[in-house]
Amino acid sequence: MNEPAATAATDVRPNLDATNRLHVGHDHDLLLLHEMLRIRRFEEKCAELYSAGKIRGFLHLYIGEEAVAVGAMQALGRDDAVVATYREHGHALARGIPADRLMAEMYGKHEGCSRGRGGSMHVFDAHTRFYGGNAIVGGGLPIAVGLALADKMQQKPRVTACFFGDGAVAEGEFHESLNLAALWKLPVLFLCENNLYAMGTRLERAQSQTDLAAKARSYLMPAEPVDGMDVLAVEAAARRAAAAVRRGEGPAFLEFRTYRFRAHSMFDAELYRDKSEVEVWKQRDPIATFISHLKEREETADAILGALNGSVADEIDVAVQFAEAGTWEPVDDLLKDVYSPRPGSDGAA
Amino acid sequence: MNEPAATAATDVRPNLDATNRLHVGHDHDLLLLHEMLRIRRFEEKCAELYSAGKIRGFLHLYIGEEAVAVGAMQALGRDDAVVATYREHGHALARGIPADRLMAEMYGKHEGCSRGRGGSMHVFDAHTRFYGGNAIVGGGLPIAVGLALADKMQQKPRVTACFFGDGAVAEGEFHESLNLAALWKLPVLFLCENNLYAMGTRLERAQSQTDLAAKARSYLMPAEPVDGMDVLAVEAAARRAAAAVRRGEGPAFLEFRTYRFRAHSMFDAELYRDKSEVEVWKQRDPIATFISHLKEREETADAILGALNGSVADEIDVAVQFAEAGTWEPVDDLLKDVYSPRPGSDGAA
Amino acid sequence: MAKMATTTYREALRTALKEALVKDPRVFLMGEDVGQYGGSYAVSKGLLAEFGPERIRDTPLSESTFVGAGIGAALGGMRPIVELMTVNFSLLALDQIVNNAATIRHMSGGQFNIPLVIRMATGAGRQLAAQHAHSLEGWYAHIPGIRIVAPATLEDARGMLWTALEDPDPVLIFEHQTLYNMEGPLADDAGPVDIDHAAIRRSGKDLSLITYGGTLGKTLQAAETLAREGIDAEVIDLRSLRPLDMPAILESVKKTHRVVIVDEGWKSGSLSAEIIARIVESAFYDLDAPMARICSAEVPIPYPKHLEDAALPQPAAIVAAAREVVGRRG
Amino acid sequence: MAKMATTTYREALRTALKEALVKDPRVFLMGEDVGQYGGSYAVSKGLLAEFGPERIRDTPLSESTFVGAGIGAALGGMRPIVELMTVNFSLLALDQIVNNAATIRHMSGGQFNIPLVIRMATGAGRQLAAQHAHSLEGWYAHIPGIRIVAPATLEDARGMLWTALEDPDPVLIFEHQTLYNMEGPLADDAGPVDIDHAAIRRSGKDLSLITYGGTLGKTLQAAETLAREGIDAEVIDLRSLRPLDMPAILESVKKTHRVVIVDEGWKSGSLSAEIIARIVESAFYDLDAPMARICSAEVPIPYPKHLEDAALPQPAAIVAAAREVVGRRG
Ligand SMILES: Cc1ncc(C[n+]2csc(CCOP(=O)(O)OP(=O)(O)O)c2C)c(N)n1
Ligand SMILES: Cc1ncc(C[n+]2csc(CCOP(=O)(O)OP(=O)(O)O)c2C)c(N)n1
Ligand SMILES: [Mg+2]
Ligand SMILES: [Mg+2]
Repeated sequence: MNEPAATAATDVRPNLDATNRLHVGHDHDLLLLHEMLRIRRFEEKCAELYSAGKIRGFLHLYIGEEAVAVGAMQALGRDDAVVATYREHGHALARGIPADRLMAEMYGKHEGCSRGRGGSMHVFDAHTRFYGGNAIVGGGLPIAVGLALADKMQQKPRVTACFFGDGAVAEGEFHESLNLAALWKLPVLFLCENNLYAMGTRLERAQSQTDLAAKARSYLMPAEPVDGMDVLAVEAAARRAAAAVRRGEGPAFLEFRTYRFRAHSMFDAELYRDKSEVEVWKQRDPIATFISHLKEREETADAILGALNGSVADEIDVAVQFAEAGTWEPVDDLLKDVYSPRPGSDGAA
Repeated sequence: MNEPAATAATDVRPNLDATNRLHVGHDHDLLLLHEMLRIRRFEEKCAELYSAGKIRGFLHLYIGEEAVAVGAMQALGRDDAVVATYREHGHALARGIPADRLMAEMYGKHEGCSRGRGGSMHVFDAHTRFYGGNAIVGGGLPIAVGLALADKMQQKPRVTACFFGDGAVAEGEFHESLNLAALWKLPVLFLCENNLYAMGTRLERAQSQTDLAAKARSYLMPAEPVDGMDVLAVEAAARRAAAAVRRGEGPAFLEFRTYRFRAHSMFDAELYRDKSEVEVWKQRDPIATFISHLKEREETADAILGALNGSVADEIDVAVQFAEAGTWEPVDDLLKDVYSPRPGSDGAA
Repeated sequence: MAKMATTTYREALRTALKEALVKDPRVFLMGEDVGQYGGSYAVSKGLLAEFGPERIRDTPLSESTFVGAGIGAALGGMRPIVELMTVNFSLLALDQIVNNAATIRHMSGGQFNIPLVIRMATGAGRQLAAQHAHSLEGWYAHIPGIRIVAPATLEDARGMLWTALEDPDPVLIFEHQTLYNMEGPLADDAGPVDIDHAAIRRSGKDLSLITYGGTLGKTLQAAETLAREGIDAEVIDLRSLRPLDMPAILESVKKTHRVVIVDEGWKSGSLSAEIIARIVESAFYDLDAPMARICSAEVPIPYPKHLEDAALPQPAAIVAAAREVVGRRG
Repeated sequence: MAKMATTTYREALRTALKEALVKDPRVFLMGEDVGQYGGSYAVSKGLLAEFGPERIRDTPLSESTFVGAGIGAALGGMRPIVELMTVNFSLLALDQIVNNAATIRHMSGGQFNIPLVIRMATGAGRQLAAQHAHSLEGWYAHIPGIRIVAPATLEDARGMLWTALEDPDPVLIFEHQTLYNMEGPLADDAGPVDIDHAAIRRSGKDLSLITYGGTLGKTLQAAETLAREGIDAEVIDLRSLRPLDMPAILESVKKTHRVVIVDEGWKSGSLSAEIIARIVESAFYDLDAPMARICSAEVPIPYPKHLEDAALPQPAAIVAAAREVVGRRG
């Protein structure tokens, strides 16, 4: 089982140079690459397993956007909290939920991180303070605000990172949540993954104002657009913003400009965009570009990559084996966990 | 019965000078004053009737804010539409709903403009395209957007004026509605009555950004703050904005800075503001200041005022008589108007 | 006799949409991804190309506002069809539906009516887990001022929309998400159908199985099993959930004297309870046995198939309940 | 014996809030105008001065978000009491309640629970018209994962809050808006009460009148009238609407064999239907007559007093229904 990546935030001491770009060590670079590869391969496997009928329901892949979750997660410490969407496998892995527990959840096995009840869209994990996996667009924002409120009231110097898409910006809860967090100066990091589309609806067809950072600033909240295909840029921006939030300056907003390479879900015919647009964005694949930089700088890159790929492949294999070997929760327990167990009851409805 | 004030919009040809202030004739000035007085006296009478138990339920008085409804309504033509809130007696009168029908509605009499079913918070009138009277804060905004959408799709050169308070700005529907109207360039005039309080919650305690016009601009919608205690300023701004909307430039937003002199409703102990604050604002009473300007300019002001007051008093008396003489809808009709009548049915549930 | 052609529930819905768009220039379709994406269930695929972006309107993710805008557009003279993608997201628009769509006619003393149609997918059965598996149409049926219908057949998928559009008041159409792929024959000249009456989908004399929407198929399956055991079940498809067609229900009860209700809503407070209550109120002495109901278990729908199956009404449970109701004498 | 003092429902609620705020530093109150305004029903008057703005939090008009923030704060270790002013506005927060508060425990496989209390006023009777008169507590009772309680007495107004706060799961408390001024004696040492059981408010043998919340008083009034006619009614106050205390209900039915349910919800799909269905399922053969129910008429509540009165359950209608149920033999 791998350790939560979250520990990286305390283990690595990053330095920002004058351009605010991170200068971190070789090890940290490799950690970022490793994390992105884990997500990529995990999801490629999920797509296969979906075709094989092992994973069911809705499956939303994050492929192409890995730099966002991996970079942003570096800014969080062990005690911080994460709220994500239905497109959250990347966040779950980058946050440190073990791949095997996550894969078991994809299968709906009892050994899954949500005990199988949630599936792909509802990843939860108390150990890493991962509060879902929310399949209602915008639904996680108020919860993030509340987690941050609890931290502030309890004077815990923690941050709640709230991931959501460009589509969520149109929801009323976006407005209400940004206002409340800004008004009460709550430690929320609003992390908008602008992949240009909400299902088939391109940002210009959803928003009168497409500069999302400008929208966030209308709540008097500091906000910045960030290249979401560059993991170092993401990390640098996230660290800066998280530090300000941690200092008690109130919430911050980052707009990560990114792109999803795959369909919205497994049912999407992609009628709304040209293949050529996808190809252009693939030129900026966060993993491929990161690797070519590495190769330029580093003679032993190929060997390193080979090792990384091997380790990731092993991890995914083991995760699939774990999921396959997992058990189905007994049907007799159907009504479990609707309510908390009470004296003389087991939590059944 | 008085004619809809809305006709004023076509009868009077206003001129804007370099400072964008209106220069309109004497008659028009008197019309504005008359309208404000009608509202003031109507509501003073309502407060009395509430104490007497003739009017029941919630009663929200507009006293102090009359310049907003009266000024803004001058920008509307007969075919335009109005959507308002539970604090809408002023809008109803300024829009041309006869005082007698409105008073009968306050009583809940069958002769009321909503046939008695709605009461103070739910004034409706098909004749003047007055679509409520909505008692859910923010609830009217989407309806206004839809009315404007219908006009645009039918290529009718009409405007929908949507009144709402500063409190509504916090609701998700504000955000969604401004975005949709701006995105689709719909002919909506968003008219925010910023009276500084939502019940007992002062704007600064509800909004991180208290400059409401700036908030509206974040949707790339033209927006302007306006002195809501100056009926001429209100009219000028409303005419400018309505003209742009009518030209097809999309929605516009006006923030009217105003103040309510009375309690939020008849149950409000006003614990949240100092009497002295109210007194300061009362110095800017839109009626009193208008009258003193008139007196400065006009020798026969006292005579004119006497006549106006007399006519208003008569109108209110007649309205009360009309309401008193009104009838109670038979209890047998309880289930009427839940559904539209169908062949062989009378609209009962 | 009209010729029959094989079609799907999805295509039948699409044909109905096309027909409405062609027939009445005031009709337009508005909702999330109804246009360029082709509809999240591909119902509106191709309509954007045919009718253009004015009449096939993709909306931002703003459920409350585009439903409210539908109300406003209806008040303004249009005949909007608002698609809410699924009932799960309709919760964000509930205030507009309950406080405005259902009340404005009444609050205005009958001056304004709202000819609005809202379509949405409902139900579970595709392993979409707790937030994407609600069956709340029975819940909506609590609200006076709106009408609720649930097409369970190809004919109704084809025919209910136009009738709903002609209704002067708001009509909510619930399409069970497991039905979109349902295939079968439909008459070439199929067209509008009434939305007032329940339909007997199988006539029988031993007991009445009352259901609607997504559980009609399972109930008919159960009836076949029962038939093999010599129990002759009548299957009633409610079609309209508000108002309920009580005459049709009571007629069946007076014939069979035994009732099982099948309803995918969570049992407590489901539509099935209302039907039981109405039968008690109107036909108590016609009953030869206690009524039973097969509903969803009282649990947010779990993701894994075996648990989802266990949570939902299934033919075996219907059969078991029917046997018990028939076996037991009053 | 404890001394009794005269108090009101409103004061009893306030005392409960104070007690909770004193006892547990994790408790705080959040909602629209709970602070400087003193609460729209004056329940929280004075609490801001006593506990400060950190613990008595006025929110902007953002129902969905402050309810969701309550969920988040509960997940984060606090014990929030969210006041929703009235059930009418709760429709704006319904997605958070149904899709998050009610599901997160389940979707997370029991890892997270949500100790959240949501209070709101409910009901009609003050001529507030259609948008301010909903009685939707029975509707909420349809949702698994949340608990619903309705204090109808001073003891319960005083005692339910603490028990709800100690509950590990979300509890919604519905306070009928006509009760706030209700005055009566309350023991000085009154404190937390259970929220699991129904209470017999009047014991009787001829029929069971089952009710809760705002209609308890009217039902007791009706029982007195019936008593003068020689009909001895038992009055059951449900107290908890989800879960229902079925053992208590069935025990009464087994004693009286006759049932009338009184419920301010619109009749179709009301909680009363569920109670009828459960009795049919469990005690059909104990019934000597069809059950009846007195609910609100199926109309958005009209403003004028005579029509509002006619739309709501009234003692005379309860008496008439009881007479009929008792008069008619099975
Ligand atoms: C409230 C709500 N409306 C609609 C949906 C259906 N839906 C699921 S994902 C999605 C698009 C969301 O887009 P975005 O927020 O940009 O996130 P992305 O999928 O691009 O990561 C939609 C419309 C939903 N889940 N919730
Ligand atoms: C959605 C909703 N929440 C709460 C209320 C209760 N309420 C009625 S008026 C009001 C204040 C609204 O303030 P504002 O929008 O500024 O309008 P004003 O009363 O000042 O004219 C509140 C909170 C409501 N009617 N609707
Ligand atoms: Mg997106
Ligand atoms: Mg205000």
